[in-house]
Amino acid sequence: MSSQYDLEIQTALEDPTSRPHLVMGGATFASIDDDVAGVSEGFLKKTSLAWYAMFGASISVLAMLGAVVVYLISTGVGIWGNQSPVFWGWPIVNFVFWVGIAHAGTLISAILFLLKQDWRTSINRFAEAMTIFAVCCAGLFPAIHVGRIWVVYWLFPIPNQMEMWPNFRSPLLWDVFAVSTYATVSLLFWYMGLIPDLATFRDRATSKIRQGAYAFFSLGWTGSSRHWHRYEKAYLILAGLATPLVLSVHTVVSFDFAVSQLPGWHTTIFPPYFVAGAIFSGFAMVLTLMIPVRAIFGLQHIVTLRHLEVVSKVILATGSMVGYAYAMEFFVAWYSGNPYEQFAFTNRAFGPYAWAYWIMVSCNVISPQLFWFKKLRQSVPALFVISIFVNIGMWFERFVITVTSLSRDFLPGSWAYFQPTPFDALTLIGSFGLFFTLFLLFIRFLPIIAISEIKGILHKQESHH
Amino acid sequence: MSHSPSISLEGLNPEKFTLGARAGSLVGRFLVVGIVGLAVAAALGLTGDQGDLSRFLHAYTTVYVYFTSIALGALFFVLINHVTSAGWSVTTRRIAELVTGAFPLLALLSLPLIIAALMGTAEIYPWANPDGGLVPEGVAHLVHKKAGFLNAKFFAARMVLYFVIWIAMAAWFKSRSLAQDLSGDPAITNLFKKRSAPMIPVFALTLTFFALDLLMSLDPVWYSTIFGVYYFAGGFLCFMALLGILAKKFGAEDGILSGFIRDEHYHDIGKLTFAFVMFWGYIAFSQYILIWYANIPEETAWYHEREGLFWGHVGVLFLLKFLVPFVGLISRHMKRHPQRLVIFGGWVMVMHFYDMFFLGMPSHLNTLHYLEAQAGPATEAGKAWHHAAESFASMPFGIMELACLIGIGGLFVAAVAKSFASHSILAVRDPRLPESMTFHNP
Amino acid sequence: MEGNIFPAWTSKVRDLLPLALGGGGLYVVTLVTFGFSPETLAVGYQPEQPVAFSHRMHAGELGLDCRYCHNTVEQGAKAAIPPTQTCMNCHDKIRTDSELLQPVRDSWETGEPIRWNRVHDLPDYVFFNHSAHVTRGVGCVECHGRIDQMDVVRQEEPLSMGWCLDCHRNPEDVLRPVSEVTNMEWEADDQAALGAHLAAERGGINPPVLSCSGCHR
Amino acid sequence: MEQQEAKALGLLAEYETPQALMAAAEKVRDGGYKRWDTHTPFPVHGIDDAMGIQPTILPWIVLGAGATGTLTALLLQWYTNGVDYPFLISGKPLFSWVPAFPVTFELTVLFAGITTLLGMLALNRLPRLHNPLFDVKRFARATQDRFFLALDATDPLFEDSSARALLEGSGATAVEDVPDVPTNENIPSWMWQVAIVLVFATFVPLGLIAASYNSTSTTPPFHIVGDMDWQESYRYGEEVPFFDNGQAMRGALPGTVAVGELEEDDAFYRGMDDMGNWLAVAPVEVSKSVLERGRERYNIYCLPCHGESGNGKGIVHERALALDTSGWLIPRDLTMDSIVTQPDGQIYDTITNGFNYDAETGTGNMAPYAAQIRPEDRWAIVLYVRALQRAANASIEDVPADKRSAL
Repeated sequence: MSSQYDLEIQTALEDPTSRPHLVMGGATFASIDDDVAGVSEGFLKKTSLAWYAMFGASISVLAMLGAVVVYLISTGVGIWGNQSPVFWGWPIVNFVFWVGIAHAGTLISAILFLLKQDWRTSINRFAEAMTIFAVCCAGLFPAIHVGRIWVVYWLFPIPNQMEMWPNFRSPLLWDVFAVSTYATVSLLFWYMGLIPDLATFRDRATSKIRQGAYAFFSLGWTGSSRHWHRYEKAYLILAGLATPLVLSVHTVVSFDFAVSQLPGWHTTIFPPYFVAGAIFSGFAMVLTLMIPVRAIFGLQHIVTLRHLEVVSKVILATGSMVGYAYAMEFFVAWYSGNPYEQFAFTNRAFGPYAWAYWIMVSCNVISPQLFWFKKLRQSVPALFVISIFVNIGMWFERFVITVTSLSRDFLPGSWAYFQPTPFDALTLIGSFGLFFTLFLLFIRFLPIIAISEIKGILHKQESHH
Repeated sequence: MSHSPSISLEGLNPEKFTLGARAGSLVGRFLVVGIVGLAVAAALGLTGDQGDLSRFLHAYTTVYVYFTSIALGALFFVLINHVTSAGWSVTTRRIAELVTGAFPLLALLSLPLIIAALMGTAEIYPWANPDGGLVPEGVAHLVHKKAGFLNAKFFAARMVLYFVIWIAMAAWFKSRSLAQDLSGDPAITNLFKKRSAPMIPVFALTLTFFALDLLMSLDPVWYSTIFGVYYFAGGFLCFMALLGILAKKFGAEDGILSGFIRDEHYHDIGKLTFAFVMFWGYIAFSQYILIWYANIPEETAWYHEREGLFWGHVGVLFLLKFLVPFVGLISRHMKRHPQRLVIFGGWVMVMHFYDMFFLGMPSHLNTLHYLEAQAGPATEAGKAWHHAAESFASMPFGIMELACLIGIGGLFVAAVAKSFASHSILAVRDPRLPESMTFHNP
Repeated sequence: MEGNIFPAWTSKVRDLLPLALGGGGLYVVTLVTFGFSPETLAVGYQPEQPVAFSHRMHAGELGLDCRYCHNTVEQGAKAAIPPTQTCMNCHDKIRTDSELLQPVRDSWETGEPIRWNRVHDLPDYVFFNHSAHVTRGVGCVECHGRIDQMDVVRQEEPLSMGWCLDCHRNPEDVLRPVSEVTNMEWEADDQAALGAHLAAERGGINPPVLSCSGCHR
Repeated sequence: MEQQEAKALGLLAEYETPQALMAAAEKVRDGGYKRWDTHTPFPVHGIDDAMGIQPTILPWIVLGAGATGTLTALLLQWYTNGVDYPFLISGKPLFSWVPAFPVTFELTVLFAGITTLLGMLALNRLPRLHNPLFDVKRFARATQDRFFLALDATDPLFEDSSARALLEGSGATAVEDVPDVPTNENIPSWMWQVAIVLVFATFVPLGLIAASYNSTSTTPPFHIVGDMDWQESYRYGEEVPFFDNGQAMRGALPGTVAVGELEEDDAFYRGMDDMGNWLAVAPVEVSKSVLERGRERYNIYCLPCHGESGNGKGIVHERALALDTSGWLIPRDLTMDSIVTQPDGQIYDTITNGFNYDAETGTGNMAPYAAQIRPEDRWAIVLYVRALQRAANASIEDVPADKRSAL
């Protein structure tokens, strides 16, 4: 998976007097087009067998998800393992897991944009797409876990013959607003970024169908400077809006838990801790996906090892924040002197779900600490493996939070051990089918790297010399 | 495209950027003011009754955590800029490094609190003397449960540890940075980056426990996991506000850094101030809504006490510390206008003080209530305590608070001024200085 | 790309697009509002009954009180469908050879109940109690319409939750003396004054603020 | 079309680098041209100044949209939960800024975000799928690696030769006419036809709705979300296949008595004393309210046959006579002596079990009313019948002295 560019960066000495090049390999405007559009155009000339194999696999899993969902809706949520007292089981775990993954895209496109972090341009498109697909997967779970999906419109304040309104004082309704706003704004942001690149695709296209499709979706973009002026302002505004928005989404998700009185859920650090965890898992997913994609499509000079290393640093930082939150929860549980709080945390670490807890701690807290070592930050295989560990760990974090607290509520008589059913597992696996199907379509038909932004970086790089 | 002014960065002399007597003259004056202020406060506190002692110690703590939060904000500013290899901030980073020079003074000023704890002064820390009568009966068992952590000796040891760590960090960055002024060695910059990363977790933990020790434990029953983050958010915000003010002072036409601090720097400082106004608002709201919503008595009591004092509602705090600067700083134009940045910076600094006041002083009111309950509400003494509590609640900022503010504030200004007087306030040979001089905000 | 793919008139289509979308949106809203309303879907249901029983004849012309047949209405949640016995009170002597009454006689002989088709059917999750309304001055006519004028009974009112709430929020518009609940023709001289008086006297009519279980249990 | 020689719509100049374009742009700007633009594959910073582009008003539009979002959210939450359907949940205030904050924030961002994109597109007059520039072949590189300056022929200063000279002297690698390729400006008629058909098609559902709005039909009500409207539990009066008689309602088991239904009090339930003789006097208290109740019940259950005054000329009787029903038995006049002399218990028994009634065939003079009238109401009716008898056989002495004059 490593390339000459990787080696170049690994051996380079840091020179604080100048900024290192983000795009390597003597790229020109034209070569960037060839490299990025080539990913999509190459497919059409001779679609790789690997893509078909992967797409076939993903869409079969997606079909399986469809079947499971149909069975679920026709039968009821009883096919899942959710039952008293763990009414919030697997679906919520998966929902929070996917929403968390979805955070990286907006973070990279919006927050890093505001922080003037140019390295974002190599991975932002990719991460934004990932965000949207992850939000699709996330939205699936609350939608199907309501059981009677056909009345899901009750969640929106639409006048009706019941003359009833949703309860705006419920954090679950805040979730509806937060996640749907997030999905909408992420989609707008992604699409807006795509417009100039779709125009590039349009102008390179050779077949009528491709020309027509890209021409339609690029809305007649001509790269007019008057347009660019408003476009950049709009991009800045959207970034400014998306930044607090991305924070709000996982904050509201954390409210679902934290406004309750359940020990282990009701703790004030939940909002920032959830956000940190979301970014953590999102960046890990970016690494997991980006590493094979850059290798397969020969994009190592655009998504360089330096990019991967920066991502690993973000993972280290957010992983440490998550570790801080775990530590604070534990300390304050003891400090509180509250026997329920103390039990909740002892139970997490040493109760029936201790196995899940320790998987979580080792994947989330310990594994990213390996990124203190530059050697591991610059080793593509290590990055790949650790990113997968983090993905696993973050899934278990949500599992631990949801299940340990619920399975040991205030009433010992109702204590129980939650066990997922095969349908739980199939739904989770199926959501990956949805994710990868969308993802594979994305890399086949859309610019997976923000071409115009990379050209801007290239221009900056050139004018510095 | 307005490129940077034509200042040659070759052969800049650190001497030229040393304030010398301009700052040095402040040292003596503020030292005197500070000592007088503290002496007045101490005299009022130590010669009066239990209530005065409590008020003195609470006011002292409130003012003390306020200034410490500024120094901590400065230290974090140094750390975060190094760890992210920031280029824009180079012309302002030395200011932060010099503000951290106040840590030794702050260490010294922690002594009264350490001594109070060691002497078992329940008037400030009820846990320091669990049987001192200032712990409500119903929760005495909780205070005993926590004695493993909340005890005077461990408290003193922790305080020493915090300051050893902070002084060492601040001194290391300052001395290395000053050395780079002479050598211009880029390796130092790389070393900064390398060392600052592991320092951040250490910083986070020490700051958190400092906040827990000094502020949260004023009420030994109440707890909130986000508290450390809350204190950090406010402190860094306050430092950014101060940095904006100092940047305007030094970067103005006749300032020593004129030409080095540009509109782009105001813009970035403004953005960070704005961002941390939002972050503080976010953290404060998160803590409030979770406690408001769950409505658990042992948590809501803390906010309830705070709503009985002064402006009387947490909503007012949000309005003043969040909404006003949020609206004020939202536009690009405001951030790039140094005079307005200073106005909102000053506002934020005052509001951060109000925030610390909001965290600290209500505990004094509690103490008065305990004293009243202890004496018996019907007794003469009980009525006197009741009266004292009423009058404090109606006007909690009095001579005592003012004296503490002048005292600790004076000493803090003196320490910072001394730091400014003897060192260059510009990192003249930082390898990223050229970048800082030419960067552009979109 | 070579040349224009789209003709120039696409820009005109674009300009008309907001209009089309706005109109389309309005259309969908109209469709849903009226299409899904109970007035369209439920009101006017008039099933054929196994016996051509005429309420107009019995309740209207003869003036039989509603409670002669629906005798549980004052004590129970349900206004019972009368058993065949009630019909036979008279029809063992009147029109004993009528074709129309053959099903009644059959039922009497076999003991098989007559399978009436239910006209007013609330969803199962609604707890509606007739006695709570009838004994507090809500006339039959308010929910069932002029039964005394119907040969074949028909659903007159939407019976939707909003319709329930409308009445519960403004009970003074419908309340009447208990003695007049079955009187289809009764009208107050001054409904506003009487209603306000009765609503104040009875109280507790407004929709439950504290729980859903007032109506859903 | 008439002109064979297509007139150019403008001039397009191509440049190798952004710097060259920038220099050219400054020249064109200084030349006083108004209708022109540059086209670049990425935003070139500094070109705004070079072209003299004014800052966009987009931020203000977005600010307005955001404020609208804030207001919408606050009003929505206040009105729905606080005013229109106040519903108390877990002791929370009906409206408070604390729980209202998250949704307010989200809607603010949603409104502002959508407005940002749509506002940007609207200000840019996008989408614009047809553009004469696309007819210039080399313009395809405007989104790739070349930089273009386009001068519109409608510019008041535009004069082909001078403009061309200006561009050629600006470092352009090529200057080309933007050709006026014929294109259809007007929406083709088939589009209109489709639109008209669509508009007419929309009337079909509306018509169907209008037809069934408040209209009589034998079709059962349609429940859009009917899954919980009919639940898998059976209720009284419903048909159920499980039991032999198909009734959901189960009777008591033979030999059992439900609590409170033993009816062991012979006097009250059967009107007899211990010896089996009719009670002479009803075993209930006589009061005005009981008599009122008796009148009400009498009017419901007895009046149809026995008439309002008990004379046996009720409306059913009248109708039976009118129909000339052969089997009709004339109802008794309740005020006749033979009934006046009956003990209370016997009248009670008649109401309960009917008169001359054969339970086997279901025929007789009068059917039993036990199922329709409760025992205490039967006694109330008995008392009221006594009152009717008294009234029917009354003399002037029975009227209180002060009321006699009214007669």
